[in-house]
Amino acid sequence: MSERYTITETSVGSFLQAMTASGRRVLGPKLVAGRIEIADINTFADVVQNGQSVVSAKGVVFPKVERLLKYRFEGKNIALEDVEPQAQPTVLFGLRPCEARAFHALDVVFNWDSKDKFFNTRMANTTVVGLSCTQADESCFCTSLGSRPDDTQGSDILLSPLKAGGFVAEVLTDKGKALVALAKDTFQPLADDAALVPPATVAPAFDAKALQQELAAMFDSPLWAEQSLRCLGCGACAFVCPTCVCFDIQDEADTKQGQRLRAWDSCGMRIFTLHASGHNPRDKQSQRWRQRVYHKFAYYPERLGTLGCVGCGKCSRACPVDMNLKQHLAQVAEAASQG
Amino acid sequence: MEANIYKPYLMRIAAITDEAPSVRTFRLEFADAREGEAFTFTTGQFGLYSAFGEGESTFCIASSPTRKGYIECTFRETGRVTSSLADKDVGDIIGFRGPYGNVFPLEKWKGKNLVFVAGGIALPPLRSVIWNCLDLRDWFKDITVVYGARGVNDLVYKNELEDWGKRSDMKLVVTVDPGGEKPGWTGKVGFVPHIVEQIAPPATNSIAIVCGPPIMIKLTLPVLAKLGFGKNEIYTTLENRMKCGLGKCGRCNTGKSYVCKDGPVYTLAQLEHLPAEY
Amino acid sequence: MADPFEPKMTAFVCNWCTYAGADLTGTSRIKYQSNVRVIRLPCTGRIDFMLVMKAFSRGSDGVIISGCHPNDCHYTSGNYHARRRWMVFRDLLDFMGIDLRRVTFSWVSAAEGAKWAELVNDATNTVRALGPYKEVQQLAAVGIE
Amino acid sequence: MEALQNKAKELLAASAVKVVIGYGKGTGESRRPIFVRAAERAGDLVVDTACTQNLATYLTKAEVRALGRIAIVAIPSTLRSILQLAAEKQLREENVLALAIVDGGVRELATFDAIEEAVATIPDAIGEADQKMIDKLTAMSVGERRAFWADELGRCVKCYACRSSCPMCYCERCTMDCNRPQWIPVASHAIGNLEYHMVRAMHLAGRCVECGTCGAACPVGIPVHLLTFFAEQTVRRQFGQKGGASAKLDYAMSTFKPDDKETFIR
Repeated sequence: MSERYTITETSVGSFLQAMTASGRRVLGPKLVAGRIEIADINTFADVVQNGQSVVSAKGVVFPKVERLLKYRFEGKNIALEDVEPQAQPTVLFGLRPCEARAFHALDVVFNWDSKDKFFNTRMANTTVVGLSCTQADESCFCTSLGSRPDDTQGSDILLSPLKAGGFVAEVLTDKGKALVALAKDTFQPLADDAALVPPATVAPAFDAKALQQELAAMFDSPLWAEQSLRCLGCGACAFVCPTCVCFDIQDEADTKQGQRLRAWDSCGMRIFTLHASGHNPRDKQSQRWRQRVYHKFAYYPERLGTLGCVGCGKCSRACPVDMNLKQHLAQVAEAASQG
Repeated sequence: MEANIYKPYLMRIAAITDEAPSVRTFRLEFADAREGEAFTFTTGQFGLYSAFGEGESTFCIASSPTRKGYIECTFRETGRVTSSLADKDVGDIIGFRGPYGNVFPLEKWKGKNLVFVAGGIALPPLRSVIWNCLDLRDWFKDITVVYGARGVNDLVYKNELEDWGKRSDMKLVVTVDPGGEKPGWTGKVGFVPHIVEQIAPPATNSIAIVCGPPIMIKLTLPVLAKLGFGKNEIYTTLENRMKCGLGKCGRCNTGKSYVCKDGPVYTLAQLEHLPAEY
Repeated sequence: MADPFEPKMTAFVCNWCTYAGADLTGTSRIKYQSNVRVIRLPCTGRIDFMLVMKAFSRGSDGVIISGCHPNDCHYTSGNYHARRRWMVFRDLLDFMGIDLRRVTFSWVSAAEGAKWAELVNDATNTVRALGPYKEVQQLAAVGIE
Repeated sequence: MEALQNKAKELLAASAVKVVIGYGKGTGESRRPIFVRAAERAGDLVVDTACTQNLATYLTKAEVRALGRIAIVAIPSTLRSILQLAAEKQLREENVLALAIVDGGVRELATFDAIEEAVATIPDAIGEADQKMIDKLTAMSVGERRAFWADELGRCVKCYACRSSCPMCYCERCTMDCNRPQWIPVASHAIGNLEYHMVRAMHLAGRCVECGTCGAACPVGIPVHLLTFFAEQTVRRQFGQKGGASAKLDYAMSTFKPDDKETFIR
């Protein structure tokens, strides 16, 4: 059972200070040169309370480039050196609830079978303080996926703004409790008449459960080619996405030593599946676009029991040619309903 | 300390065999003998082989699990990693992660006739299972191997083909494409599907294992169907680009099936439920 | 006390003129600074512009690029193509914040052994005064977690 | 806008073209590329000041080419792209028709000569803000410039939106995707990003049509277009040649003049 408190905006400042003082790095949505980035939060004023960051916060647990292995060339021999991820205790503060939920979608991939210590170590060191959205935009579609702008899933603490100022703080996990314990007196008991600012209205555009069923019969639909005609095959959508987990592994070395790196990759790019022979199982952009949709909305739920999408809409906003995922999925659902 | 699932075994190249132009076989021994003792795999499985400094590449384990103490792999020099591997000498160290993937269900095949059909560089995955079956010879009834390549030079495992040809407990048919024969060639001349049709292995109580270039597979399957092989009796292996081999990196899937976890061994019946993303 | 800084200089030179010129420097017993590592390529036209960055990111403090004088290219026009390329790339390097004092271009013929010695000495002295090129060398470790 | 819609309708109805590539309504107030393939959909076409993306990128895409003869709604940079693509033998005159947006009206340009004439009358200055930024950068010390780009490129995730949206980045296999050798690191760490953007600028020098679409495409707001603009200006200043000015001009960086003048070779 979660614990609920109220916290004033001023107290949030003290709470942030307590986190920093405990050696934690505090990151959150912050306005930097006109863009919302996941950046260092020093004061409460730094936190942008609505609107999506361009790039998601996934880099905290799944960096865009990370080292998996080091080695040295010693004559004919190789000296392998295991690598431990350097994970600084981190609080993601004021994160959108959709992004908070995204960590689960990463977790199921990194741990469904073998366990990825790089992700796990970073995740164990990360505490998520979510912040309910009171505004949304045309690209948002969390409600189509069975979620809400004030969803608690994935947050260790969820803040929801009060009409009278300040927030309700719902402490959901042990990690959340540990964070609250840093500045226990900044939290007050929840008053009975505390009125919340209503969460953002996000009209559902389709139903993800139904969509999963519908996709089963739509693999050969001409819709994929139709929708992807304007797709440029870049990786902007995947790289800003909080759940996109596909990665590349690359060696970099000189004559003395080398390292094996993991880097973000994208299924939208042609070389993603290209064989050395020149053969490519997903040679056309339409096949790659279809893969992206199926991976998130059919294969994920079927294999891993969760959607590979949280409806944040970052992909749509980042796309240079305005591939709007919500619109496209609504179109798929509509095409399915028309048989 | 949690285990690093991306950390490879270090393997010493114990022997190198030139099989065909740009195709070679490495015999690999564990640099750390204790790791070698603890290592087991089952036929059909594959691994990721590293050329340190260049990266990893995926190929099957081409030796049989019944032969202990080493693994073998056969590869064609094609890309960045395989080119680097091709430059290695005996005694050099490479990396190996595995074994990964599913297996050929030999237990299920007990008491049956086995028909192996392979083309070109696709004999290695079948070589593992052929040797495995030969080492467990009394499990199975007739064993037939049909192997074809473009030309005589392109045949791999030439010495073993000779040995197999001499064995009385199996039937080996080797063929080369028309024009690929050389003076003194005593094998067949003709495309693999035609040869399979010609020798017409009995389909009753039989399993067919087919591995080869897509066009060969495409043309062989109807022949096998005509001979009476059912969709659950025909096996093949898929090979897609992989980075992790662990069901995480997201590129080897064909439809919902991850070749690295659910494959590489599939029956025709299974493949028919998957899109042709291979 | 730490040893005084000795720059690592990388020279990309063409096979036909500058390499022969540098050879002549040696056979003429002209002494010059030993900081330079010479990498021989067939022609200045073959010197990929990115080699400059490769040299820096792998520890060079200065780079020298040298080939045949105009009109003397063994392949007729490789050096003309190279010249055009450097005319653009040099400006771009500067625009992207690479210190051009660390990059020296020159034509050294097979007969100019003395010029090679002077060139290497000048370039090395300049870079020695500038100090190690840590700003770029260290980039190789930035951005990896 | 109506003139364009009518023109598109007429061309499609007469089967003079199979597709009109233009701008349509996008998310919110934005515009997006659309592909109109039937006369009755010509009304989807939009023309206004929000139509700033260079659509010429699509002229070399196999999926788009497969549709048949193309009419493309062209802003000035699109016209230049067509000429540059033609000069690089990537485009045949008979396969493309430009619908140039001029003073709210539409001009049909069916030949490269006609496009060349039209381009010659358009002032080719880059945007004021971009020029100011380039001037500001060139006025900085080299260390300040390094710091500027280290900061900007630090955000690069190598999504290649810049490359993918660029009409001149049409290579089947980009040098970034070649790995024998892996000349430029794949990972988006500091050196990988710096080298990637350096290579791209060099490969665009003398070919860049200065549309700025790469910079606009960057999801993290890196002004990558300043790099190609700068490289293009360098070529123009030194060799008097401009990308996208003509369908017949040789690529400045694949040729030379014996009397090319530089000041730095000893």
